[in-house]
Amino acid sequence: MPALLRRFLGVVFVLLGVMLLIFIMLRIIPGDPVSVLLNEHVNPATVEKMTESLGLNKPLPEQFFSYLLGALKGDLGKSYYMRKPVTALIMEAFPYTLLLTVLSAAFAWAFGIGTGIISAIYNNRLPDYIFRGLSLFGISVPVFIVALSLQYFIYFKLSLLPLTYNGSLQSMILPAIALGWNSAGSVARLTRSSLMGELEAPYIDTARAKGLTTRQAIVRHGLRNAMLPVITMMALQLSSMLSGAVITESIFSISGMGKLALTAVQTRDMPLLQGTVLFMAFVISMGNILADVINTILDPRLRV
Amino acid sequence: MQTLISARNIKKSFRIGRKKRFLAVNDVSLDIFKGETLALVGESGSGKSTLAKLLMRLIKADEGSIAFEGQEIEELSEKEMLPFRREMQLVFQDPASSLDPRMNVRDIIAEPLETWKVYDSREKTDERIMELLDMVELKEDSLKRYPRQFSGGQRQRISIARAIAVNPKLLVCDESVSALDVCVQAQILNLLKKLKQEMDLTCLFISHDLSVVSFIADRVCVMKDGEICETAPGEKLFKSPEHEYTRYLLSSIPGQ
Amino acid sequence: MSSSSPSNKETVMRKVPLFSRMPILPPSVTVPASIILLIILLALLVPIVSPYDALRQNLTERLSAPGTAHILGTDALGRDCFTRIFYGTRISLFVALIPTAFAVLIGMAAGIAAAFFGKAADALVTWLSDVTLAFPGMLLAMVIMYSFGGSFSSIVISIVIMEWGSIARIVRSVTLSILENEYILAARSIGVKRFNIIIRHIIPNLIPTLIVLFTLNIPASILSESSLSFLGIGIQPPEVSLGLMVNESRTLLFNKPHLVLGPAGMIMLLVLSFNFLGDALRDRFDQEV
Amino acid sequence: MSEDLLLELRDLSVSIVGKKETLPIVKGIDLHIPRGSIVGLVGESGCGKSMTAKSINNILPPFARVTGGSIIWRTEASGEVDLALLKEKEMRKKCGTEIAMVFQEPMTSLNPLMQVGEQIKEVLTIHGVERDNKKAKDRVIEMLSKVGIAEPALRYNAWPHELSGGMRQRVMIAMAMICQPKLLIADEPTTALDVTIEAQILSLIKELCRNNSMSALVITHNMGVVSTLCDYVYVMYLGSVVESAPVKELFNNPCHPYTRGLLSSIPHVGDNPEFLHTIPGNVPDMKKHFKGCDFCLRCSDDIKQCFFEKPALTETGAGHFVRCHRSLGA
Repeated sequence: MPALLRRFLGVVFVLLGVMLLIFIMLRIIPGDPVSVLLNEHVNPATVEKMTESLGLNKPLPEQFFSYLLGALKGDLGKSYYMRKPVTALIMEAFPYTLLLTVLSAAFAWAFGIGTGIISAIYNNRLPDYIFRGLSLFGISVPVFIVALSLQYFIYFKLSLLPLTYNGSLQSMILPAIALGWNSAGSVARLTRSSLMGELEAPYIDTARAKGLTTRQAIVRHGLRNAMLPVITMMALQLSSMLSGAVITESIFSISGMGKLALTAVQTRDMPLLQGTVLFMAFVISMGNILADVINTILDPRLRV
Repeated sequence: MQTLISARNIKKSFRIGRKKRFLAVNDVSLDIFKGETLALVGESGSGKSTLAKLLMRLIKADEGSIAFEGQEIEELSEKEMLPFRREMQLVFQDPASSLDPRMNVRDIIAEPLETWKVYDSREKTDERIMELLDMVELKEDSLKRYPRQFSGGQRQRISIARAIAVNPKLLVCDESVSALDVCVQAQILNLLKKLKQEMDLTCLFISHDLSVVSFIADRVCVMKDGEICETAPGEKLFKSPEHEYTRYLLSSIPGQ
Repeated sequence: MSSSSPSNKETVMRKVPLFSRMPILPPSVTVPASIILLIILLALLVPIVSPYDALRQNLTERLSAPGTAHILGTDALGRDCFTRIFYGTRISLFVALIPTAFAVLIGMAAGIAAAFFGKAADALVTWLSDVTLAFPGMLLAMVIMYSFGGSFSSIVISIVIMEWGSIARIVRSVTLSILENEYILAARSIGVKRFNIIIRHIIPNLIPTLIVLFTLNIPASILSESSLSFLGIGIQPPEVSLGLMVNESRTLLFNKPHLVLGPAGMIMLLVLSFNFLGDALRDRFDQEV
Repeated sequence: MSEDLLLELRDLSVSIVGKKETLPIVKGIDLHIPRGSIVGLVGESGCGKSMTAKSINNILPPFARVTGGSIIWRTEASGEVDLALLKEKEMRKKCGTEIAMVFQEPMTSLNPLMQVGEQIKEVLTIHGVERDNKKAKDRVIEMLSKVGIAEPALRYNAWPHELSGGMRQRVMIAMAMICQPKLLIADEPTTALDVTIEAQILSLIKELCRNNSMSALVITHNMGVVSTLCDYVYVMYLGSVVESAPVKELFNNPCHPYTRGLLSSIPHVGDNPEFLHTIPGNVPDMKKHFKGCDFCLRCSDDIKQCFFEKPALTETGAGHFVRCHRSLGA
């Protein structure tokens, strides 16, 4: 599979680029990181000692390579604020985000593909207009508005589900729907347009001339071809989902990666922020490779 | 007979996949004489289209030399190649994609004239465009209209008008009538023949259709898998073909 | 541009017929377009016309219900909601339109360079866009907020960095399909210089895609800005933005829902109409080809 | 006479049904396909020949519909049936088993994500002709060899993009023939192929028709294909039949000015006239409605009557019909 090997190398380069970008951006801040941390009225001597101990006085390239080597060994440095290794903090928080993302992805993709197929089959009839309106509405509502309205109606008015996450799976349903709402909309829209495109493909005429009804032709032939672009899009959606996770976690108080990153910004904790962002970028890149693998399996034309 | 273009030992291969290289043109030598219509005929994948693009230096050959009116053009840089571009013009196969959909007919035909600043004033350029429209039998009112408002045959006429706008020495037709219906094809073939005589052009005609070639070509080169297997004047080739592949091609024409 | 003679430059510039014959537009385009224009008009006029100042606090009239005095009532600090919504819309639109324009311009340049100028440019642009796309948008914005603080410019920069990547990728693939057309080979065989091919053939054929991209990326920017402001790391008080208004009245969600409904409704209306407009324009242009 | 007719189109019309207006594409066609004979339907692009073919097994695009006339299908099994009235379910039962079709673009007519053999086997399983998987596979492999594909067992598992254009067209023919249909509709079967492959595919179709006493309707714009393959031919122009005759008769004695113009504007290897005869002007737009004969504007020997009165299809010889006022000696 040389094609996949090349793709993997490409991802390694991208991750290097990501690391470089964060590293530079976090170090060109106007003030000196340490003095900001220990706030202004501390005497310069302690600031000097602190910078020394954190190795921030070494030239930038040297800092970068020591950080790179550390990252490869899984050590993302120590959080200034929480005095604990960043990797440990991430390992604590990641399972929650993973659960949230998996649940919201399941909801989004099942709902999205389902409505997409139905609105493609009943093209330009009632179900099509309803679902097209719904999916357009889906991609037009920000995650935090969906979350707040779910809380207002489901919790406050109907009190069916808990307000925030309390460890139980049941309390993860609302956050999952809130986070999955946007991607459900975009998956539905792409599934519909991709399937409509496939319906005009000549091999559908061949299937009907063979004796398949239009519906059979769609399911047995059109669907698989239409799913190829949808799978690629699902992988690309991983990054927007993790963005949404930051908001969903802060509204439903789920102590996941998003909340961790948010506290890192609020407490000006550079290594923690750097670690969480790098880890999330790594997860997204793995998602992209997974999509490529699935596409290569599904589409024989990609097998070199 | 003066030679317009002489090509010697042209080789060209394309890379497909990781290691495999596809030899499109394999050691071809060819002369095109002034004033004649030479046809390159062969099936898809025989390299006839690639050879034409090589002769026009739109793609560079791996090996071999090409001389235009005695001057070597194979090694020239893009800049040095420009004056020769003016002498060689191309008419394409697909009427739908050979005209820019965002430009009206006037701008399409004017592009070569304005690129080479043939006329210094817009009025003279418009005059020439009217003349060209007349030569390709198109009505004056088509100037302001866009390509999608024309039929396949009319679009080929616009393509031809653009190609002959700067009085080239060589007109290359790459399957220019293959996408057209029989009646329209006949009109365009007649037009090409008429223009060639009026403007004393040399024409390189690429096609897979032997009957079209037998009508329009003085000399015919039959190509197979990147090599020329037979070159002969039209009547001789169709009456008594020597190469076995040419005979096989002729016998396959339906309805002979 | 090389020092080409005036006549050539003049002909090149005039030769690009952008909207020379834009036919009458179907309702699916005019309806959302007029909603957007109406909102923009109100956003400009209401803060001037309205008797109340969007920022001045007036604690005596804290949390008064919607009524004749205050059409949509007042918020926790006694500020008139109706005025604030349109004042906030102005900021939100400003913060959405500017970065989208930059993102489309950068994306276009990068996309054309990647498709037109050979393997090296292609690899560089693809790498750069992959790097920016590997970040979840929100986290990238956080890194920028961390460095530059929550000012206008930092939001604009983070939205541009978030969006240019996908635009560049789309422009690259559309440009590649344009380059496959024979009229590009025709231009080359006529002897048109590379730069002129971009100006005369590639950009005019890219315009429909660019318009659709611009229209569809504005709602994405509005969503990003409002999410950032909602998290408190976007527009900082005392400034006003729709996302910030939702955040400020979030604690009163259950007893004063209308405080949240106002800004949230405006965000949705804006995003919905831009998405609707984008879809309609795309169908319109597909029809035309 | 009509007993031994397998298929009879009676005044068939197909039009594109838009929201506001309907555009007639096929304007009342009468066409007869006797058992075991190969009938040609020839005309330039846009004359409605493909729509006529696709209305028979109802694979018209969604915006087009049969708006008049009937498609009479006669078989021993189901007697006389009007296919135009059949519901989707009954129609599909007949497709693949009684009526089969081969398309123009072998590149895109096969599902790229499914192996070639599987796509052929699907015809057997869908119609329940062969339930057992193993036997079905053997029948497919046998059919692949019958259409001239080397190493059929190996090719069974090939993906469409691995095969050449000619090979793929053979697969399409195998798919069509697997259930021994009564009628094979071939829509421009060799237009996208090279001339040497075209010759092989044409002889394959002819041989299959003769061996299985199967009828065929061949849609083409190439008169050479008509003369090689067909017994009887219909010439179409702007949605209606202008002339129909046995192939020999049509080539030797074309009566309609359009047919004559069509035949004489085809270049032939060997004789090279100074200029080709051409029909002036080009095909008018479908939307244009002619009071008189559709061809009157481009006809060289037209008379006053041609502009005001639509000529009817009249018989001028054994099975030779012409739609032209001049042919009646007017």
